[in-house]
Amino acid sequence: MIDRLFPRPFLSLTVFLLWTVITNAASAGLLLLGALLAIVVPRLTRPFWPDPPRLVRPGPALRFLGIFALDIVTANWRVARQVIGPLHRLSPAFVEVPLDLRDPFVATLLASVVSLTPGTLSIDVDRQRWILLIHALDAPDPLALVREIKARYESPLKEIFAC
Amino acid sequence: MNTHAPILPILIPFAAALLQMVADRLACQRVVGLLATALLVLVTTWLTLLADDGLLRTYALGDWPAPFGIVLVVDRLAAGMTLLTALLGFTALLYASAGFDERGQHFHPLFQLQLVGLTGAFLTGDLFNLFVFFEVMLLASYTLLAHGGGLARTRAGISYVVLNLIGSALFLIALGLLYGTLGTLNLADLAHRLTLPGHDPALARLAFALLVAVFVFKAGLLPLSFWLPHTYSAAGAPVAALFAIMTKVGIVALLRVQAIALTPAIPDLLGYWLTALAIATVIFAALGVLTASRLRVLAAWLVLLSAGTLLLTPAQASAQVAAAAFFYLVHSTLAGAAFFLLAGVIAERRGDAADHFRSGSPLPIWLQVAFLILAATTAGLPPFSGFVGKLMLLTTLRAAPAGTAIWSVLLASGFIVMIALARDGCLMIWKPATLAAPPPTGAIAWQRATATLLLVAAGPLLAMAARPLAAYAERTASQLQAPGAYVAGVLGPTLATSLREAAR
Amino acid sequence: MKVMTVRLWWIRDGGLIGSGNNHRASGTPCEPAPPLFAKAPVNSNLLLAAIPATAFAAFPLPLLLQRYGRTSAAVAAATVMAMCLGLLLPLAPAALAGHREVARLAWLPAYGLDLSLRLDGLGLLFCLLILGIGLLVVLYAAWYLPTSDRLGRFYSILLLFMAAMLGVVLAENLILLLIFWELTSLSSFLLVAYRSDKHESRIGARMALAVTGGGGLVLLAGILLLGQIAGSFELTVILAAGERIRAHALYTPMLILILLGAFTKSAQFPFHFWLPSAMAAPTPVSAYLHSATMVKAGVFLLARLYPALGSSDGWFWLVGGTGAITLVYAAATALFRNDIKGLLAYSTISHLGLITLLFGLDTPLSVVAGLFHLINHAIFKASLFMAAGVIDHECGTRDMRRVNGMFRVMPITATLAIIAAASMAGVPLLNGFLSKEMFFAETVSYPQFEPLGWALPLLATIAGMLAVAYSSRFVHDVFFNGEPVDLPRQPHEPPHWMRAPIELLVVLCLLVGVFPAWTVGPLLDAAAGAALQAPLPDFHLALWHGFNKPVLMSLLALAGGVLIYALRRPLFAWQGQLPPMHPRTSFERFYRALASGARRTVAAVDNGSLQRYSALLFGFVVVLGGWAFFSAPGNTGVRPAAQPADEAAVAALLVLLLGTLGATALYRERLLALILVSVVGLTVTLTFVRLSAPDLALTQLAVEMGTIVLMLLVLHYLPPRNAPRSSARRLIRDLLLALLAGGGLALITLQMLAAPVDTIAGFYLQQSLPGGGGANVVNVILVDFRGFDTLGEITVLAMVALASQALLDRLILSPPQRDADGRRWAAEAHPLFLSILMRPLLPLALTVSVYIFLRGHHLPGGGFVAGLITSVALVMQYLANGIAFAQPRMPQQQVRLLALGLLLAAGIGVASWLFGRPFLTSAHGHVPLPLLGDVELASAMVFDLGVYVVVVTVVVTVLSGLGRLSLRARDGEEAT
Amino acid sequence: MSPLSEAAVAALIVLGALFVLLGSIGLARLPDFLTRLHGPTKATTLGVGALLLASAIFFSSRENGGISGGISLHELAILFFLFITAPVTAHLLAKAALHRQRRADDGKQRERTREERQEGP
Amino acid sequence: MLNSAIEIAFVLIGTALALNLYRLLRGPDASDRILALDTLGINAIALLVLFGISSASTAYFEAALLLALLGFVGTVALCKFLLRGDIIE
Amino acid sequence: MEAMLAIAVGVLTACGVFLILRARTFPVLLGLTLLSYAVNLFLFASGRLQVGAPPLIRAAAAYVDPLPQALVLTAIVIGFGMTAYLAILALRSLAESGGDHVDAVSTEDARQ
Ligand code: NA
Ligand code: NA
Repeated sequence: MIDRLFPRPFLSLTVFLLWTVITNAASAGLLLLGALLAIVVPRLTRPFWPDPPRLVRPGPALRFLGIFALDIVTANWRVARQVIGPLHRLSPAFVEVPLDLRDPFVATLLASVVSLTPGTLSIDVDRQRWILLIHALDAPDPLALVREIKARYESPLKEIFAC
Repeated sequence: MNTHAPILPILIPFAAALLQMVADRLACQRVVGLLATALLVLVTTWLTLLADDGLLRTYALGDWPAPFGIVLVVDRLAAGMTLLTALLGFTALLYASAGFDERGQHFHPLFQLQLVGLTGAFLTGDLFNLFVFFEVMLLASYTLLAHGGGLARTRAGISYVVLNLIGSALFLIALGLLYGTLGTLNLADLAHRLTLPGHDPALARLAFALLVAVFVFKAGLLPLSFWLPHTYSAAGAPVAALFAIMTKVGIVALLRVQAIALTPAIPDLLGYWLTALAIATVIFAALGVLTASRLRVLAAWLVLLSAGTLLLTPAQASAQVAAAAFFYLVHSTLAGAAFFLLAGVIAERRGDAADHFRSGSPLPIWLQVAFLILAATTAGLPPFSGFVGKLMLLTTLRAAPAGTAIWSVLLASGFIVMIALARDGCLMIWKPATLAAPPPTGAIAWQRATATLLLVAAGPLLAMAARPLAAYAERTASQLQAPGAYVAGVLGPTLATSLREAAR
Repeated sequence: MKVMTVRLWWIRDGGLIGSGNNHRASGTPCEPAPPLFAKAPVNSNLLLAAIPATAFAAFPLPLLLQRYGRTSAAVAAATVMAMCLGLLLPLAPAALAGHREVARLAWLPAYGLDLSLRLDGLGLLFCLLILGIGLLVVLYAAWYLPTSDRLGRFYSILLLFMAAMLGVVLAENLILLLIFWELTSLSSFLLVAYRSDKHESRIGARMALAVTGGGGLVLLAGILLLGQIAGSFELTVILAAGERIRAHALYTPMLILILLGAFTKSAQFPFHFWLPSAMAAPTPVSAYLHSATMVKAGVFLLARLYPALGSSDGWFWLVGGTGAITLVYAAATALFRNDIKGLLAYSTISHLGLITLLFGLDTPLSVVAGLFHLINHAIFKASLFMAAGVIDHECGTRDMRRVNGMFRVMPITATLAIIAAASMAGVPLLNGFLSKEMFFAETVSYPQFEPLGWALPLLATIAGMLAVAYSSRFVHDVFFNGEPVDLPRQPHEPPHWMRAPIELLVVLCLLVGVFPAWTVGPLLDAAAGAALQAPLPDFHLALWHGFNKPVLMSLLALAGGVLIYALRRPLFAWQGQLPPMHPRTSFERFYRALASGARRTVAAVDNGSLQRYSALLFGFVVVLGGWAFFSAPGNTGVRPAAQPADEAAVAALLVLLLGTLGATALYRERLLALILVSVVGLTVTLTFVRLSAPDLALTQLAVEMGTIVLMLLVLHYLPPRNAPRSSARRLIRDLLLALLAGGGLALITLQMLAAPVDTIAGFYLQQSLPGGGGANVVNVILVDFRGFDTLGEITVLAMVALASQALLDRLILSPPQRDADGRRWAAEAHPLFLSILMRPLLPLALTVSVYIFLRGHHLPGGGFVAGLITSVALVMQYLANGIAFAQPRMPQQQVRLLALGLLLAAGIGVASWLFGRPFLTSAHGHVPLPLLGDVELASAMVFDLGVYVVVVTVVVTVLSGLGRLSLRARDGEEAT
Repeated sequence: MSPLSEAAVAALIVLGALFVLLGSIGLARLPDFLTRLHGPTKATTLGVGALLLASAIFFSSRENGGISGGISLHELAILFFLFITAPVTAHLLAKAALHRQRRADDGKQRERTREERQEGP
Repeated sequence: MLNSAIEIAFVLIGTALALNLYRLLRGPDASDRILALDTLGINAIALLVLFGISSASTAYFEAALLLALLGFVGTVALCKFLLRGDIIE
Repeated sequence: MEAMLAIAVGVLTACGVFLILRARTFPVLLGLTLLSYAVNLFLFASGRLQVGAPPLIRAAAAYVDPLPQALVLTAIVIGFGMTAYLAILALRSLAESGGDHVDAVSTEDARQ
């Protein structure tokens, strides 16, 4: 029943949350309308998203979000210093991160996480060799960076989406 | 239904367009289009008869009173123009239904929407709404112009579009200035406020000057009219025929604004400059007529000629002149349209020679006669409408400033048109083919023949009915030249209350 | 509308109509002339009206009947003429008795144009000429024209001409006269060009039309002036107002205009040249138009208007002078023509000059003489033309250098022609002699200008000699003068019926010549009486007045003429040295010069370049605006405005200037310019937000995105190479225009912002909630107060979509294989990253647009913005995943969707009719629903939904349509 | 509103603005494109985040804040969208930059001349 | 306190905008300019939020939301243009 | 404030006019875009300038004149439509004439 009503529960949830957030006022009518949207919108847009991954484990997902937010804040300090600091100390570098996960969506997710966390930018995802190409603002030890990314972001994601 | 009569000329073609967009089989579209335009003719005739009681009929859209809401205003002028539009629309569509409409997509809905734009522009009493209808009209015309394809059309199209976009920008500036100075957009209210103190006269004057600039541009005044011959001669026959009324939109708007707003408040705005440029336009168009190498180009020049002739009239601000102008307007519109259709038929008949002024396969006698009548009509030779129109103009313009110049120009242009048509007609109809003429390419579709003959017949018919038409034109003019009545009729209660408040 | 009122009445007895200020002079409406005492039966005016009516109604008959053979066509034509004659005869006695019939039928009375006819002596005379000679010509033509010709067309045009001619001579209303006048020009054009395959026929016809038709235009001007002076266009009034007219300030210009009309028609010098060229017409036409009828219209007009315009110095000099010159010049020319018809044509011109001169002499008797000669000339000249036609018909040529000794071949015809020619030469016992005698007598007894008293007689005598000379040449050179020179055909006497008309006319020449008094006397009296509008001078027509000066002059003329012809060889030799004159070619040359001049002018003014057009438009606006602004009374000039600028404003301005000027300076770097322009767009958006226009900001922002995508789609195909730099002059011109326009608008903005204004805004703010049911006034205006504008606006949008489909249909463009720097394009068409992340974005964007849409009525938002958001999100799908992915997933049948959107908007408007309210009347209210509490519903929402649908469909259609071009190009490449 | 929340708001505002500035400094200052790319994509994002948080607190702590009083969270939506879109733009910009760094091959000259021929004078 | 904070913030963001413009005009490459434009957009969001706080009005919210939701469209399109020339294919 | 806006309008107009007078379609498109910015700002200004007074009916507040805003909104949308139209026309003329000159001189003409 629920499955038929919400073929994409995750998306439906997002829609509902977004709705309640932007309407910025919680009245019965609006919530009901939000629920309606949560049902209708995913159906309408289904053809545009033929192969959504299934979110298996919400728990780790939340934890992951926490880590992620924290990283953004902390890592920003570093970048801030680098930006205003003397530029010659920087050692920018391209780093190739070999991926274990094979789901394009999750890979993309990983890439965006990497992009959003300061100091690193995802340039490209090579889907032949499943390698994530990264540009780092200051990477004296590339291997360390690779290790960090795989440990800190990739494995949790694999766990969350079970792939 | 009486109460909703004013909106019908806009809604009928609109509904037709929607239907044609849904039922997009060409056959259906044709039927719908022809029925709709026929209905439009009936309705507008009825409206014209209604309007002849001299009452000002207003239609408050959304039930919001003027000047706050948009109102349609039906007087003799507006009603008559919608009728003219309908007649032209029907004949042009009849002609187009014989295959022209197959040469591209969406001809029919765009045609109907063009009619919407035209009737709306004639009926609305609100200047911003007029702008909107101009846009509707123009966008439809852009595409109808390009209908059928070809570099010539695209080339003409770009000039036409860019210039008109500039014109639209100008229109908006004028509207902004009007609102920023007089605080309203309804023509009647503008006229009313113009007579009251408390606004910046210079800005108001400038605003109306810009408005006039827009209108004369649309009407085809030299030196803003170079696009016109290129555009009209590039368009396909039925499209060009419909275009014959587009310059008239500018003229009518100009006459209206002049009569209702300018004459009472800013009488000197339309002065010698307009008359002088109009004379220049007539001369230029006459020269153009001499240069034409094919019938439809000549027809385009004739449209410009009639535009110039009509532009002689607004500066006179006289009811008699306006009456003459209205008769001439009707005549020249129908004659111009007829010329385009005739050119189309002749071209179709003569294969390679098309409508070029050179020998080709011989024309059937009825086409020769039609050409003769039409030529005489446009050259202003009696006993057709062209002569009557010219007679009325000459009679009423004698008293005008520069009357002598106007007379000379009108007579001279008539002479040039006559000798040019004589020569071109000889070349096209009588000159025997040097090498064996190609056999005429098939019979002419009955729709095209009918449409053409209908418009050609207008010349003699208008002349026969000259008296009632002239009388209607005079009543129209006198109604138009009574701004007080217009303002009172449109603003009606609103004005009364505001005056009462002012009194308190 | 009123029905045309038909009013017919009549006037008997010569009593002139009293002061009839009954037609408006310049544009003041007025009623047709008041009915005069109507005592007699109406039938006589019905008869009168019936004459031209029959003619005009029946002229197509021959054309319709020609299928039954050429005879039936001819019979039809003859019958019509006979009928007209039959209608005329009952009216003749009254006219002969000096009365006049007037019949009126209102046509355009307010402008002085009425179908009013009059029959008096003058009219009667001309009617008889027109119909009588017409009948003969009909008979003659049946034999003259080749049997291959079915005659229908010929006779119909001939009848049309006859009808017009009858109209001219029967018109009471001058404008009506002009109408028929121009109709004669038109129909003569058709008759002269009857052999339309021959070049000279066409040219001759065009010349005739140009001169006579053009003259008609001038005449129109003259008549309008005359009508204004006299206060009416009715002859009865005008002829009575001679004094007033001659006294008027505009008399002279009016006289000149009218005379120009008359002279062009009657081929007076220097407008004579069209007549010889018109000889390309078939001979029957020449016999009819160019001897008896059309060319006489001019002198008819002189006779007609004589009482009103005559007896003034201007009249004397202009009419008399022109007549005199024409008389002599044409006579001299005639002598040297080798073409028989050419000779006759010039002699006609000369005789018309004679008649004109007589009218110019401006004495009652001279007018009588003029009319008398007019009759005589018609008779003998018609017969001569017919004779010439016979010769042409028989010999196949009219060249007198080849046609010789015809007397032996066709003695009867020759005899007839010789008699007619003698009459033309003014030999006694023939009608030509009598009128020429009267002419001589007039010249002798002419009262005015004593000092040159001998000049006129001398001139007349010389003219007489020349007339004798060319007549003798005609006689001798054609009928004698040795053997014919290689004629195309073997000539012999023509069939009898072809000769019959000539015989009849020649008999008339003799009868009139011998018994003038009882042949033409009464008719002449009546005509002269009508022309003079005064008691006739006493004169009596007789063959012999005793030996007097005129007789002497005649004898001199005869002798001198024969002498001149005897001396022809040296004369011809001398003439051969003169530069040849070919009016035909010179006319065509004139036209060509005119046309090429026009072409050069037009090309110089209009070079077909949009840049010039735009520049002119801007220039015009600047000039007109500047004039209007600075010529305004009490122009307060620019006043500093209220509010101080905050840092944000200054910053925004700086950004905007940077973007604008940058884009303009670097417009060749198209991509950069585009980026800079979108910076400007961003700034404008921020400005709107800052200046309390959130709705505008949202719209502008969304539109920006659409615009960038659009521009990039276009930019992809445009050739990367830039245009050659504009010339310095062009740059300066454009900069000047730009500065004027920009500076001007800036000043206006400043002044406007400081100007006092009291707007209608209060109403909207007041009514928005109670009346429109919305707190967002802008939205309420859009969907309610001025919903009609919005309807038009989405119509425009819908048309853009239709247009994009129509214009992009089957359009093939080849996309460049490399970018502007010559790089190959990147390999990956749809970066994974983008396509993946766009998938969740779509539903979220939809949610947002629902939000924006629903709240629009109360807070910033609404159908437009919502629609733009949705469409941009959809376009992103195309961008991220390509058409192949997106297109099938999009809603299909865009055109129907457009219709649906428009239907929603307009339908809810029509729905208000059910409640008896006008189109687009809105309704709103609170509806209590379970769970939701009371929900507010407004019909405007439906309207706004229509807007939403249209906007989405349009943006997607247009942009995806542009995108699809590359696919088509690719397919095209694969196909080839 | 309470001084505590006011202080928080003030602090967040300054902080956010500061990060926004930092990002732009990076954009202006850093040597090559890819390093420049780092600045805006996150410093700015964080800065805007801080400002949005400030706004959220500000409107939540005002009586009749938001639309119907109570807490104001709709700022989160903005942040959410920024987080979705920032990586995409960064990614595409990086790709574009790398693509542009590839030298135009010899085909360039040919291309030009061909187009010129197409163009006409 | 709040007002002064807002004042400071305005100055900071203003400077940021100026720096963006510098990069926009300086280039050197088209990609730099696009990046600058993108940053300009994001900073504009910051500016709008700040306006909202300073004038205690929610009227700025929608604009900011739209800028966040659609602002990147321009950037994406421009990048795609640099990469492929053909942005919809 | 007013002066700022006036200058903005002026400069936008001037640059728009200048670009419209160029010979190729793309600058003309840009010019028309700039001109329409100017026109919209001007039309907007006809309701006078006011900060923080959006015409959203709330309890007691000052409102800026809403009508010009509605008009400008219409103008913006129509302007977008027209720009799109002209863009399409430009492509069409490119396809038919092979060039992007506003006078759409076909390559043959250009050679002559
Ligand atoms: Na001979
Ligand atoms: Na594409």
